[in-house]
Amino acid sequence: MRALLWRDLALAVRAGGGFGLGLAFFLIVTVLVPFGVGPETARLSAIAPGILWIGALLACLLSLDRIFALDFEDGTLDLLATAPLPLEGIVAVKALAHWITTGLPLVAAAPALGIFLSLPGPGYPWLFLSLLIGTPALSVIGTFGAALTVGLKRGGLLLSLLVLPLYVPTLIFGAEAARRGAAGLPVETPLLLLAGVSAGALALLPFAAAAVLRVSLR
Amino acid sequence: MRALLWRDLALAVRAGGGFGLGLAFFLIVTVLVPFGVGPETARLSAIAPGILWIGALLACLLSLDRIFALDFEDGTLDLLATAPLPLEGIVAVKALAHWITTGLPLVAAAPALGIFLSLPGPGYPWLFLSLLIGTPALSVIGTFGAALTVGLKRGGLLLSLLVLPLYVPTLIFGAEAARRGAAGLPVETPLLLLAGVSAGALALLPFAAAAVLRVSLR
Amino acid sequence: MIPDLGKYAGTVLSAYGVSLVLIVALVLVSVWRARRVRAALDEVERRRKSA
Amino acid sequence: MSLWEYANPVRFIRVTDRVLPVVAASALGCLVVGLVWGFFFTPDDYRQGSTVKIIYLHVPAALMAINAWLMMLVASLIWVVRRHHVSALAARAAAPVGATMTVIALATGAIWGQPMWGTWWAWDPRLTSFLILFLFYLGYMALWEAIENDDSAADLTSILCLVGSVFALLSRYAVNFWNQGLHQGASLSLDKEENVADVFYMPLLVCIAGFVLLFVALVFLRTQTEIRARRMRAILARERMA
Amino acid sequence: MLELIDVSVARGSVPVLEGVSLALGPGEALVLRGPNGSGKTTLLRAVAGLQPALAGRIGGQENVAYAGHADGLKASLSVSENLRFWAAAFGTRDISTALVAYDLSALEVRWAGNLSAGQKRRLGLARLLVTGRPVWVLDEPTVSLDAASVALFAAAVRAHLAQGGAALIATHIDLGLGAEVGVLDVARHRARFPAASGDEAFL
Amino acid sequence: MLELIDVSVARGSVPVLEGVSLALGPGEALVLRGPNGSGKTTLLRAVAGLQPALAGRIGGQENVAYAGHADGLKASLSVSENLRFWAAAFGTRDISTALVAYDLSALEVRWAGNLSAGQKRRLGLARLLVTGRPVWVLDEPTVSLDAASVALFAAAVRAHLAQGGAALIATHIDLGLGAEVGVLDVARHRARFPAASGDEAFL
Ligand code: HEM
Ligand SMILES: Nc1ncnc2c1ncn2[C@@H]1O[C@H](COP(=O)(O)OP(=O)(O)OP(=O)(O)O)[C@@H](O)[C@H]1O
Ligand SMILES: Nc1ncnc2c1ncn2[C@@H]1O[C@H](COP(=O)(O)OP(=O)(O)OP(=O)(O)O)[C@@H](O)[C@H]1O
Ligand SMILES: [Mg+2]
Ligand SMILES: [Mg+2]
Repeated sequence: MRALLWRDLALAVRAGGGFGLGLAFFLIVTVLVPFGVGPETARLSAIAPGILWIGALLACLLSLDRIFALDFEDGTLDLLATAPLPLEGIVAVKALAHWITTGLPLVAAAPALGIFLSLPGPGYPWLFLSLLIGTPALSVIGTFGAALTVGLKRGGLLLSLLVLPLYVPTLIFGAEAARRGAAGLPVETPLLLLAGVSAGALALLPFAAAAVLRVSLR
Repeated sequence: MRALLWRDLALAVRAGGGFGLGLAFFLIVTVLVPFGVGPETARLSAIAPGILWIGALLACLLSLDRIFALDFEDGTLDLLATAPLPLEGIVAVKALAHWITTGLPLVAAAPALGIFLSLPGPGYPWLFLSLLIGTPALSVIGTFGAALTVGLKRGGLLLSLLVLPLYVPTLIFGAEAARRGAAGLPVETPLLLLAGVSAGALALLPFAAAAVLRVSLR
Repeated sequence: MIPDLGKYAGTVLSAYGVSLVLIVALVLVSVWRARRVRAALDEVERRRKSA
Repeated sequence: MSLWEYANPVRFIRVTDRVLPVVAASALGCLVVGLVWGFFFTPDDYRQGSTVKIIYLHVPAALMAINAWLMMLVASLIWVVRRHHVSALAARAAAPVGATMTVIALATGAIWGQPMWGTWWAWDPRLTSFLILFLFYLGYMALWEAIENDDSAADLTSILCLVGSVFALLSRYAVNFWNQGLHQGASLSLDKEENVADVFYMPLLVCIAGFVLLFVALVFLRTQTEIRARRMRAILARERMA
Repeated sequence: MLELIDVSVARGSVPVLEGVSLALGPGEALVLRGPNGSGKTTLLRAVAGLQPALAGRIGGQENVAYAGHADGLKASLSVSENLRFWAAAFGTRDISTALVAYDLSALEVRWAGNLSAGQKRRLGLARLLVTGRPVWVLDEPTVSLDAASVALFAAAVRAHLAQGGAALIATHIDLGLGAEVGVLDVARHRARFPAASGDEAFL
Repeated sequence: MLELIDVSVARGSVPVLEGVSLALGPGEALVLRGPNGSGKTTLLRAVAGLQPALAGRIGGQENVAYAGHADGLKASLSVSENLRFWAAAFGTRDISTALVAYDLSALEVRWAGNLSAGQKRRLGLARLLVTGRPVWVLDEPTVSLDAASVALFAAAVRAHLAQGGAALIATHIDLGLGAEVGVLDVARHRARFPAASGDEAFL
């Protein structure tokens, strides 16, 4: 199990492993938004928390298909499934590795990117906190989706399609918390709800994902 | 050449071919935005043209890695390169197939999605027109990027990083045209500039992409 | 000795600080990597000559 | 002897080894003189106060950020046309230096903007085009890192550099068209209208010279490193085959 | 150690083999033969537990180490990192025996992605030695191997059998394992198209 | 039809073979042999024009039809659609000869992705017949093939040679092409590691 985590992290930082590219995507989405909607500061700062949440979510989403697809293609997943490791554990480790290589950098970078979108001052801590609580949920939900699409050729976009509706509650509560924080309103309720969603997803989805994976591998 | 185009289109509509998924992604991004930035109509309609352009751009971007990666993995690209077809032609056909399967549906769907974001009435024709002129440029630029990353393991996100700065002029002119159209301002200048970028990209990039592909295949 | 920077002291000093740190870091990284690669190559060449 | 002879890696290392200490020393000299002069011995601007001292870092860094890309463009062209390995490696060596310069220009600009414009960041065209330039640097470096075969990497990154330059220029115009911005006004008011020129100008020139020399020294050093690293990779690979 | 009783297997919901029974004890090996498309791969995947059998019972699945058409190697990990990972996944440690058995010591630090077809295959086979599992289930193990490597493979199988292991191998070519190895021709177990009885769900 | 004069090839910028010369005229075939990792694949890719040679001259590249380790099949196209596409790409039309030669007629409407390993390979080889190119350059063509399919392949090669074609084949096993076929052992052309002189640019 430790070996698997360690291997996944090692693979991520090797050439072509894709570490930091989720981050780059986040950066670029943030940069593109002003080109799209125009440079006016007031308009940008109104949409900043929402755009940052959506950007983080998309960056997360795009790296999901790496979770299983690579291991599936080269036969590793078949062999792992026959190894004496519980599939639930494999799934959990994969989700954790995904969070460490993708979610965590996004959380760390979001406040810096807030500057580009003129995020109002009080918004920074809440944006950070809501992402910190929300991204683990994005990773497990995404792992579940990746397990669903693992056998399919280039499931990439199908995966997005399946996962995005599942991301909606997390996004709503997370962005709401960040938005209220930026506007100086109380944020307890959305934050608590967000934490609830995260905790529930973390507790249950690894089992669902393992079950799905067992079927996908047939 | 015709056979190649026909085959690419057939593959796209077959199971797992990914036709319509770009569209679905576009739909979902558009739907997510109100969750992220909040439901106020005035705010949404101000950012609608920009968000629609960015959504179309991202949907395009995500389908880029299919252009060559599948053919590379199963050896088809090697064999195509030894076939009596000019590589420039292959690249151009691939870009055309990408545009037909991804760009065209996006153009058609954008006005419908404008409704979700309360795009102001006069904006619809200009949004449509700007996307119609701009998406071919997105496809050729993307084909160039895909050729750059073809040999690399999961070049997907590296591809985004390389392509997005190249997309900036197209996005700026396109979104500006749509924005001005929505606000009832004159749109000739940005539309002409957009057409210029498109024409230039279409005329020159297939050659650059073919040169790149020749190197990548070594 | 430090001139009176007035109310912008923080601004000016942090600009100088950031820039100098970046420049020094770039120089150090370049020199360090140059040394390491040079040593490694010398080692390889020596091994090759003696073999 | 033609200029191309220096494109032989061995000769390049031999010559630059001799030149490098001189360049590095004069870079250090110019930087120290220019920065000390600017920081300690120039007056404050009557409107910008002491923040005007940032100009001694901001402008040279901004210039070098652009010039480094131009140098990479030329080196890439040389590689594409004449296939001299040193020029490809020099382009590779220059990219991180240029990227750092871009970061310095962005950071000092952002810090300067806080008191002057009341914001860290504004979507001013010049700022924006620098941000895009930074993205180009990132993509260029990432592509070098991602490709294993050195010659293929050189080919692909050169083509990216050529195409990227065209698009960078295009973005510059696009961005100008998109937003008129704050930056020009601020810079003009200092240089042209107030015409405090000489006081600020001389130390600024010295600083620019320092940055240019620093860039040259770093590129020489880093190119040597790339040459050696490549030679080592070649030897090790062949040893493993043997 | 491995027992199949009257097993039927299907591929893409089409039955391909039926009534396959076999048993492997310690030190025994069995070679599966059959023309292309006869269902060897399908049977082996079922034995390894990667797909369910349509009917029948498969005993001893937990003893199985499987090696299929794909090698399960990571291109950007070195040869020894690949092996060490699999050793850890199967709860063993020692990889040096495996490296020596397949003559990989010289390639130890190379990235798996930079090996030739046959070298990759050798690494894939070496993986079996670090699993510590007694029953090897191999699908065309000698594809791309040269004669010397086939001999290494045969020696590894013989050593494995001598230590009380077992092996089930699908192959088209002669492995040089000697005459004592049993052969099962799967073509004889080809699934028949069932006579219409009206009772099966969709057939 | 194909001529190599003093060719050197490199893989990942490491020279692997040097001084390879050969010539193939109409009706001639040559088998490349050599242990795993000796550089057969690398040489064949250079011959097919997929990578540049380090040194030397390769003549007749435009005559070459290449078949490598990968088959270039689309899983979601049927057998005949796959063949028809390649026929169109090479400017020919008739695919029925190819289907018959490799006994694929029964599989014609099946998706290529649902074939077994050997059936896929047969389809990959059938592609050569629709290229209309006179020089076949094949890298381990018989991998995964059963004995009957190897015989089909040998018959196809013989027929191709009889029509004035030529073939260059890397393989580890006996193809049953008969004694008239030349053999080139690439191990003899292994690139040497140059003695240290210090003046080479990068080696
Ligand atoms: C992140 C922010 C900024 C960036 C990327 C940036 C970039 C640049 C660039 C590219 C130049 C060009 C040099 C040339 O063309 O000669 C420049 C010059 C200059 N900048 Fe900035 N700048 C930024 C912010 C600022 C701020 C906030 C100020 C002051 C209020 C400022 C003041 C100047 C001045 C005075 C010049 C000098 C020369 C001139 O072009 O007239 N910059 N900057
Ligand atoms: N997804 C699928 N749907 C329907 N039939 C399939 C599918 N995949 C494979 N088949 C068929 O199932 C049969 C058994 O295939 P299998 O791969 O087990 O054969 P095999 O004995 O391993 O052959 P080979 O020696 O060529 O590897 C083949 O006839 C094949 O065409
Ligand atoms: N990217 C690479 N970088 C360095 N060396 C490589 C790379 N790829 C392959 N090699 C090495 O090049 C040599 C030649 O490989 P090649 O694939 O041509 O061998 P081959 O004769 O086809 O072997 P096989 O019979 O196993 O297929 C091998 O020793 C291999 O390890
Ligand atoms: Mg099989
Ligand atoms: Mg080979």
